[in-house]
Amino acid sequence: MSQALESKVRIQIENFDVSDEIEAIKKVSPNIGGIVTFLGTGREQSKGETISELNFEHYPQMAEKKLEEIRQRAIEEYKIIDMSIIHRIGKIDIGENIVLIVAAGEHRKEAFIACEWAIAELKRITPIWKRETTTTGEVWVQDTP
Amino acid sequence: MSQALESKVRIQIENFDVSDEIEAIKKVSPNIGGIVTFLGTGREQSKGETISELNFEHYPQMAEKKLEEIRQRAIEEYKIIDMSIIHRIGKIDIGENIVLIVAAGEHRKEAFIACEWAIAELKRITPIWKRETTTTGEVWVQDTP
Amino acid sequence: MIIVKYFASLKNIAGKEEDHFDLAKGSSLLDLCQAISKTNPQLGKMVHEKKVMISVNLDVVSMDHILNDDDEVALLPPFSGGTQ
Amino acid sequence: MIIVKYFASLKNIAGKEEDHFDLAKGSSLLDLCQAISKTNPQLGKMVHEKKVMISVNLDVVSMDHILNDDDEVALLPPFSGGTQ
Repeated sequence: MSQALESKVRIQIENFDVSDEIEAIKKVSPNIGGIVTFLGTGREQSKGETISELNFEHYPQMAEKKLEEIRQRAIEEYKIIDMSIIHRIGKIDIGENIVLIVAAGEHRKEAFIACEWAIAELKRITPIWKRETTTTGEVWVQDTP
Repeated sequence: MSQALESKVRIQIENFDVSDEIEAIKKVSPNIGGIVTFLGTGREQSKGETISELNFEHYPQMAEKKLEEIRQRAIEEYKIIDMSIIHRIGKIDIGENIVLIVAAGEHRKEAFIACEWAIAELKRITPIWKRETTTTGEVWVQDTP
Repeated sequence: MIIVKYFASLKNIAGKEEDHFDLAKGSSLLDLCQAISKTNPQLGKMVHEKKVMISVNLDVVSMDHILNDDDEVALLPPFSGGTQ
Repeated sequence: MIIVKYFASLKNIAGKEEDHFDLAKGSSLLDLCQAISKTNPQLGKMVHEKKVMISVNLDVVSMDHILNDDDEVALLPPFSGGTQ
């Protein structure tokens, strides 16, 4: 497993491996019983347009800071054992991984709630932007959730 | 990737790889944008007792039939693109994978709902039983969710 | 002949994994349960108190279900798949 | 000197990634926005209409926030991380 997995919150160009991230979080406690993950992937269709590629840009430091805030709040407010959040930047092809949230709890209930909250909060407060390339050109996506 | 991955509903002794299962479901459609997975793992503590190992037994054919029913209903009722459900049987050590549900949707909302519903329904209708081994002996777990 | 299967804790109570019962044509699941009760009153009590579910040919059915030759009946204690 | 960073679509509108402004001591974020507006009215309008959020040293702050020398201000269009 790479060094990078030691950090639970990351923004990176390279792809990640879901199994590796899950195994890393399992090591935190033998009392983990339910792990919920959300994986966002590049879709081919967006508002009726066919996407050929996506590009993500972030505000370095601020984006990582916000992800760490989300992780800490998820652990404290939803009583999960740990969470990891990884978002890729740069060029993403259709079907490729974009974002991963892993929420590990003693039981499944809190892991589901924390994971769903975290992806909504990521979209709301994290300075990351998506540019879609379609047959008609490139456009920065501006809709907030 | 093994042959076994071609079936979306499986009960098996051997471990599974979450990334492989996710990659298999991604192939179903380029319009998958949100994949929610639930992974259940063996916990060390259960009702104050320390568990050393778990053993799962199932009713062959009926258990697979129920999992396929759950998969079909998840796709139809929650409008997800596809779902896979894998449950291990036999001896499971602490920290090991027990059950995996992968719900793939166009968007995250329906994938979260379908995944959480499917694990609850699995516990409710699938003939699988867990035997816990503790310092005081072995016991078949009988509580329904 | 009706095949009866026991699972999980019921295997210990029955002392076996499988049983066979010969019933008159047109017998119901209730008739079978009474026959099981005669050979093993503890199992019969659990069925009576609805502590076990019963499937016939892989589907859970009601007590008035009519059995046919070679039907596979299973006594199913409460399920505990998945995780806590 | 205040450093101003532009992200995503705002880079195109600003025509650059980064700007520098010299403001009087004790100037607020509002004062900075007025200075930005003078050099680029389109950006100024977006700020005025709250179509962009503004962070100072990585935190989103209000318009009365007092700026210090070497503060890093960023103009942030609506976020679109994650997936649809």
